[in-house]
Amino acid sequence: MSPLNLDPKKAAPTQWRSLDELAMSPEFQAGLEREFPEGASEATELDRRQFLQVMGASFALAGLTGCDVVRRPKHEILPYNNAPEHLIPGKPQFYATTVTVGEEVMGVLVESHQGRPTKIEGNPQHPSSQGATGKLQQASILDLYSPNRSQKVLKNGASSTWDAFWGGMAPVIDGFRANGGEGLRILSGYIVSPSFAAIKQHILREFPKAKWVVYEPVNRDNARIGLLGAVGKPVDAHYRIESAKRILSVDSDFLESELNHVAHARAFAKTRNPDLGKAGMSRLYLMEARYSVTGGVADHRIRVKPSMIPAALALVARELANQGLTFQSGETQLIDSALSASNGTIAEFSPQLISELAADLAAHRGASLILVGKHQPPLVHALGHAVNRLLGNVGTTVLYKISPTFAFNQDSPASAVAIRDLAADMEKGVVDTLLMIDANPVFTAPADIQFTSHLSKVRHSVHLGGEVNESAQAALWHIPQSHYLEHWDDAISFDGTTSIAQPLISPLYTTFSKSEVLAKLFDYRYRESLDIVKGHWMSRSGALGFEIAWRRWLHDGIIETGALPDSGPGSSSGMDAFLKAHSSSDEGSREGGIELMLFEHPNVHDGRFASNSWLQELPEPITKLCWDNAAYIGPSLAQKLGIKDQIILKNDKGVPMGQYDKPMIKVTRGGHSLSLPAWILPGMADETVVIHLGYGRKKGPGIAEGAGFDAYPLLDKRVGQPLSVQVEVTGSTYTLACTQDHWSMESRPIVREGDLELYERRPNFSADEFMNPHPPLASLWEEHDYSKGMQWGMTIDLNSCNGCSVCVVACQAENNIPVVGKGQVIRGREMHWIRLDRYFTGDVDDPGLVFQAMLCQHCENAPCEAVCPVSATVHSKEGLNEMVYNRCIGTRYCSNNCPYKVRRFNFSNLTNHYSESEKMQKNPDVTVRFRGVMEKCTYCVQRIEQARIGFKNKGNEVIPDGAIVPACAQACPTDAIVFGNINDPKSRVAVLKAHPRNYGVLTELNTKPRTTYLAKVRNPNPAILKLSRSAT
Amino acid sequence: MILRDNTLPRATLVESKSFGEVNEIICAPTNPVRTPKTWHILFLGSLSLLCLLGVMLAYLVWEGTGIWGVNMPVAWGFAIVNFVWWIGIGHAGTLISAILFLFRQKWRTGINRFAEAMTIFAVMCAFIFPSFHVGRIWVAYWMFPLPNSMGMWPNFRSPLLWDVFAVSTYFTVSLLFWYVGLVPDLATLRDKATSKMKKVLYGVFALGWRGANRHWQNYERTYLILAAVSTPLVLSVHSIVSFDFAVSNLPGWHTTIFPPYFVAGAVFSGFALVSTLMIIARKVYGLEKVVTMHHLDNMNKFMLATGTIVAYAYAMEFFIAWYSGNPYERFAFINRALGPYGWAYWIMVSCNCIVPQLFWWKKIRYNLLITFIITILINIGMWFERFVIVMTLHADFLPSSWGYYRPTWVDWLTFLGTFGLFGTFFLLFLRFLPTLAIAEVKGVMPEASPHHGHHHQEALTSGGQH
Amino acid sequence: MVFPRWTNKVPFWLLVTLAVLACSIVFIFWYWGSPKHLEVGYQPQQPINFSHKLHAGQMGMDCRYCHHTVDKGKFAGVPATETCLNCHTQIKQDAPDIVKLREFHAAGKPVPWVRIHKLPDYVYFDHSAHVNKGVSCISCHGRVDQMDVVRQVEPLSMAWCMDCHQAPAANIRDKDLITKLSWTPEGDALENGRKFMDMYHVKPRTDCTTCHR
Amino acid sequence: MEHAKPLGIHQSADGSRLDASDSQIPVKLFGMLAEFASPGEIYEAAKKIRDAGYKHWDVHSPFPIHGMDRAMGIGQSKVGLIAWVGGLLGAGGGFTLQYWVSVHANPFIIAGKPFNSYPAFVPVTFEPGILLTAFGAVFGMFFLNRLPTLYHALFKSKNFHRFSNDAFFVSIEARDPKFDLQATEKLLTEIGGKNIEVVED
Repeated sequence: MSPLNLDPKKAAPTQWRSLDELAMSPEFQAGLEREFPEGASEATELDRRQFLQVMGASFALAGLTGCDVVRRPKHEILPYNNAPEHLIPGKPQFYATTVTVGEEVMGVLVESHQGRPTKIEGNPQHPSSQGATGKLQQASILDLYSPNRSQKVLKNGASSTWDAFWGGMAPVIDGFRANGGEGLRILSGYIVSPSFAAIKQHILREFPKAKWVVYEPVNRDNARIGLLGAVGKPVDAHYRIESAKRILSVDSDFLESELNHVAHARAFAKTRNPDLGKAGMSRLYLMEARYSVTGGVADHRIRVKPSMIPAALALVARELANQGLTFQSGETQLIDSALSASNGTIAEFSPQLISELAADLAAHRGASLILVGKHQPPLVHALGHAVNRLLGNVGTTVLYKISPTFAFNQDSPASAVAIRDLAADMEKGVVDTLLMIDANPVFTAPADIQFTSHLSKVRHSVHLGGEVNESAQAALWHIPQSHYLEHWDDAISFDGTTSIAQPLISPLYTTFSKSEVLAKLFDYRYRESLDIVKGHWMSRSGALGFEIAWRRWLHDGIIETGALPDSGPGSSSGMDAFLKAHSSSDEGSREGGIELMLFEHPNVHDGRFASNSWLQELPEPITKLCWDNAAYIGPSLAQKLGIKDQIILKNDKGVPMGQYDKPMIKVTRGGHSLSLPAWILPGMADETVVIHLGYGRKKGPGIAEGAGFDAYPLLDKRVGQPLSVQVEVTGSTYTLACTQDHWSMESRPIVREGDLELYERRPNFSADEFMNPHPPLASLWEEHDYSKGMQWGMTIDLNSCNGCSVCVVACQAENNIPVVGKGQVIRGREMHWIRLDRYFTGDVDDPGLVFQAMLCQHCENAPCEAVCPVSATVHSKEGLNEMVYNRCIGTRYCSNNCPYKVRRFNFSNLTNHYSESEKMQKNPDVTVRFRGVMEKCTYCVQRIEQARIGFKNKGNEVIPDGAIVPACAQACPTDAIVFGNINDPKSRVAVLKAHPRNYGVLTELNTKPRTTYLAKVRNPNPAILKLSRSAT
Repeated sequence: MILRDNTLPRATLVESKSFGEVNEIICAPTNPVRTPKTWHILFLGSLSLLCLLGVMLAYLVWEGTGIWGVNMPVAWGFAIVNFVWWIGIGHAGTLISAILFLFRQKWRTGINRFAEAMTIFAVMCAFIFPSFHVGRIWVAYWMFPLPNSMGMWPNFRSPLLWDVFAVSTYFTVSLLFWYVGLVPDLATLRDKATSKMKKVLYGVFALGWRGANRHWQNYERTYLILAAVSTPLVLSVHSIVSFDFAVSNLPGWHTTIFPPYFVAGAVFSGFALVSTLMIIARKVYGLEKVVTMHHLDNMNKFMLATGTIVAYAYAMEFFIAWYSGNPYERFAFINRALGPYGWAYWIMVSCNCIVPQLFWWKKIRYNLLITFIITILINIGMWFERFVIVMTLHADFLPSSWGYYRPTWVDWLTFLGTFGLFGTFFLLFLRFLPTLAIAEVKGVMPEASPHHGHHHQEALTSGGQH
Repeated sequence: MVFPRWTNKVPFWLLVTLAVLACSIVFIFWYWGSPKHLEVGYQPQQPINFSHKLHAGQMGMDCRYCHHTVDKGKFAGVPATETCLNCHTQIKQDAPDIVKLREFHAAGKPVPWVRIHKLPDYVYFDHSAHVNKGVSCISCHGRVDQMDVVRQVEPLSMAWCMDCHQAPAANIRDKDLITKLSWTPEGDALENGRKFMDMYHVKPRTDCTTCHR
Repeated sequence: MEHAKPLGIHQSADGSRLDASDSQIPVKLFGMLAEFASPGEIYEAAKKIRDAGYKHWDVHSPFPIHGMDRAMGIGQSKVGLIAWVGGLLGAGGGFTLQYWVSVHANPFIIAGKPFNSYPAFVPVTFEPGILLTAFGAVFGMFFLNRLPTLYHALFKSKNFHRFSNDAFFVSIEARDPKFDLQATEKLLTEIGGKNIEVVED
């Protein structure tokens, strides 16, 4: 699909010639100037036709709005002047590029329609993607077109120009040439780009006295320090999850928020296939205080108070020692200090549990794995690696390889330290110039160092970023940064895979990449981002045959650099020094009382995605909250605080719903306090409060502003470190938007779950043990014959699905699904075609968690069809439940009659106020729905039809299995969603539908759904089950 | 028949003794001099409510259904509740004029005209909701089978489409029925009229009626046929309305008991409103002589009967839900009574099942004030019955999809507005048309029998001949 | 006496007038309201007087010389200005229209052709799917090779599309002849059509999602 | 006995026509109108007129009088027949439309049901049936009664308007072969008719 770009200099630009014209054309500029940050639910007027005329022929049919059959007024067709090569109007093209979020580097393919990038897909050749993506990568394309983007240079908040900026900075830089960079500070995120690192080297060489500060509020510094202590080399741990039979995760949310989580999720899912049997299927133990999605899939989830987590691991280690593992002296010290570091009594752990756990691990030497969460203190990491080594996992399930990006960042200490040093220098007034490169320290820096107030002491503060955020407003200069799809770049992923990031569109506004800005400021030998990247790699691989290599890199999206060498187990010789540095109590928290844990938000991360409306409206996986964050507390703490929330207390009786007004609580830490709504989350550790960071942007751009509550002021230590707080109920309430009110399955056979023992005893337990008793499903008439031709169907494996929600975002991007805003979500009008249902099972204090993607089931006897008075929803001969928007008159009867309630209605006009730029993201192959029509999952019928036409044009009438992949299946990291022709017995989907775990939801209604599910099978430790049974 | 008329105590049908007096009594309201103040006040009120309705509907068409409280899963809110409520009220008229006619219930003549008018205006109110609740009203005409350049036709399997046909047929036939009944009385007004204007207007609509017996013959046959077809029609309409729910597959909706139970409920609420209005009109216009306590007593007995049927239906629903052993059904009904909308359920039960039982006591049946209050309670209860049924949507099969419905101010004002529509038309009817069927009332007076005063033998024979 | 004798005639004549009125209204909608009338015959003035009759007809250029993506993609493709200049840098440089054309090209401005065949935005028509199954240009666009100024000759209404999707034989021909607008089958057209239908596996679909997505 | 009309009319031999030579303005008669006090009286009167062999005559009353049809000796009404035809057309048309649409015009697969899902077609067969029956009955009645007839000779009479209140009339038309000013007037007087008047056309 992705054509070779011959001359790279031309290749990229010519693709979007018409957009060059567009970007420069006055009316378009005007259109963009007009945009100002505002809520997703508000409207900005636009004139579609004018826009179309600017956009050219290809968009005229792009399906931007609803029906106008009558011809007048006249439409124009604007052809190219010089036609770009490879371009067939109406056929999307795919280009490989790279997305970088913090430390996470992911190779992706970007779908482009006549020069408009519209959708991000995973790059199958890139190890950290393998064809899938994370939700942040999926949603990142919206930032390109966001009306909240920063579009012009600001000086003291007033509109200014680039020339003014260059002119203003030139003397400053000259000054630094004189003093060797005295007082020059450059603050950036973690550096993964070799070419950018080269610029950094250049600057530090030219200005030896300058300092470079690497600051990531959410970082892996603890893991690095711990590894340095345990291994003695600057290595990264590479986990071979696919070959681990027993996994103990110590507060490690490795399926959602840890580095490389997409690849981990895929690998882990492979080990969860119950057909592997007792010997083959993995077992996951997890100790955590919060409730993470990884906790949801765990076989044994052990609730531990934050400050007790180190102790928990230490106890396991000690138990292992008792069972015959011999720790070295340093490591025993680790255990002791871990135990001492945690205040709580270790009595609250059941010793039998610990011993059974340890026994299970010990029984799987070389095939077990200890994972420690990035927020745990270094000594826990060190301990984790020690245990891994003793269990013989190093070399089998854990590999240590020298970190390829270590060199880029080594001259800056750990973020937490670095930012404090910087603040100190600023306070001393020794910082003359501070360049904040694509970072937002004013918002994310710990409150106690008063970064903002010190910033005023800096003479020249410059902020480079994609949006006018807190730092931009506090700085002297703000200069707009181009989106990663607008400039050339490169990145090296932690496993050494290096990839080129090529632009798909020339900058919509006059913006520059961070490389370009620094190159120009500090007079680097290249200026254009293309030259910077190309130049860097030419200097590496030499000019000989470079062009051919370069073209291949662009095509594949990766530069195959040989896999990093395994640096072996290393030695714990540095352990003593490490212990001195880190076992001291400042790391552990002897704080006790009610403990607060601050984490990055799974959707908006540390706040950098807060203005992305897709991610704002995407329900948080566990609580299903959107547009806000909240203080999560367990039921026990709620009762202690006297909070009566019927949702949880009356859970299984009655249906208390529509109660979105949540009680506010005041969380106080030292001088700072924060009032925010309390959300009762079953399964939280007792006496624990969890708050997600990244919300409550004060002067945040656009929709970010006013959404949620800013917890950074409470942060006076590392992110994720337990902080003791006082909590009181304020008495006032706050309205939260939640997309799933009800928590319990009401003991209905919806998500069907069993353990491995049951499965092996009765492979099709899901069908016979759960089905509601019902009379035989006889039909009154001769049923329609679906045995011929291609018949589409889907299976969703509940064992693989971990609820990460990337499918929801992918679907939104592919199908032009509008965002409705908080108010409408509260009214129950969210538009997501995929509702990722989340149910808690069992005891409210320590429940299990299951997810189920609920989307149109394409029932063969679809109840929705019979009741539509105008035949707007009917069945295709290939078994699709078709929804014809332009026939729909909006009686909403179909939704009433849908037992799965998967239909969505355009109650208001959600699509006629897109900004000019937002329209450019829309997929031209899918109608943008208008007010008053119903919509729902179509199995991505546009992809089916394109594939069909493609194959038929080539003369073959059958579409091979796997040629059609719906957006959700494509994005899914765990491959849980499989789509295909159920009439072809060899197709994957047909095989899965024949699988004993396969079952349909509500089949007793004789709806005959085409979407079916594979029952969930956990692999709990029988010994531990026995314990809990005897306990009760 | 005639025999029975003679034996019935006079007070039960018409207290007046002369045709002339009946004329006077019934035509009086159309005389401007006799129009009471209250009429003017009420009319002004209704008119302003009617304007309110117009504004609300305009706002709706402009902004979309988003201004209502409807959501997912409760995609039908007030609109359908009000629709079923109004259409239900509309059933009394036809029932009285058709079914009671077939059963030769002569007391119906005291109220049928009144009730028929009510039917027509109620159906008008009802019609507004299904037509305006759609998302794109400008293409709502796709529900009618019209040839078009898309080659698309409606889906005749959809209960909503059945509604379209049922309700429009019902409206048309009721209108004809009402008008045919009016023709002789319009002639009466024509001949009483003094002003040229009235002579012309009444004259035109009276079609030149001259009471000829050769006309009366066809006329009576027509009336009989209309009654004969309206009877199944009136039963079919609310059955079909109930299909909107019964034909679906939702717990609490998908029940075979709905058609009879909806019809009973419709008659129940219809009679209640007829009594409510009749009690007022009777007082204001002094119609006591033609609308006797006997009429009201009969109405109350009807309410008692239908109310008891409805109560039985509620009980039976619950029983079947339990008996079916279907967990979704069971939950749906327990949730109705104890769930978040339990309050509505209990209002419904107390108004529809408990209150009407008071009518077992003759004293209460004959007490105007209490009757008046009870009839109003019944209509509140019947509105809530529909509310409870529609709200069953809020929790069906998958708990993940459960939601909660809150009406918005627009919902409320639109509902209020329909009372304006009803009131305006109804007051105009009171003011300009004979509120009672003059000819029919005369026809059931003992004096109307050609054998009045003769001895029974001949009465019997001629009675038999008829 | 309120009503004179003649009033007895009124009802009859009223009835007659109403009947006539009703019929004429129906007819008005039926005829003037249909795409057959609204769409067919649309013939806007183009910015440059390009004559298909001259190029495609008399000079016999193949349609695909300019509309070169017709068998590859959704859109037939409006030729880039440079395509015209391939020849017109030699031929007729100084004809006023060519001068105009060069000006557009020099200014880097696209030629604002006026769209004639316009389907609603929610209809996804794919040229390649039809052309590759032997549906000729003529079936939808008529004898463009005889038009000086192109005009719409078919209603392009849904019913019209469905007619062909239900019975395509009449519009299927040898793939090599799809751009031969003057070609007419010798012998039975339907027979000929069926032959190629079998050859090309022409099974037109009538599911909604064939066109609406 | 007082007369509504000038004596001139009496001099003419045949009430229906006056020879052109006559100096008087030519007048055409509609017939004769007589009033009766009660349903009982007019019932008896009707029998007698029937027996006297009159064909073109009628009884006018504020409400239908039981047994009057028999008393007047008029046959069955034809309204029923027309209604019946209407009903058949309605129901037949309704079902045919649905069948044609669902099987031929739009053969869509809907909820897995057969194209001809006749159970679902019952309501829309029933309703048009009812509708056209009602139309047949009402408009058939209008047709049979020749309504609307806004102008009618009887409305010239100064008494007649009371038929819609409490008076009962018999009208005998001049076109009846047995009509004769004196004879008819005599008959009406005998059977107790009051305010007998001759009505011009």
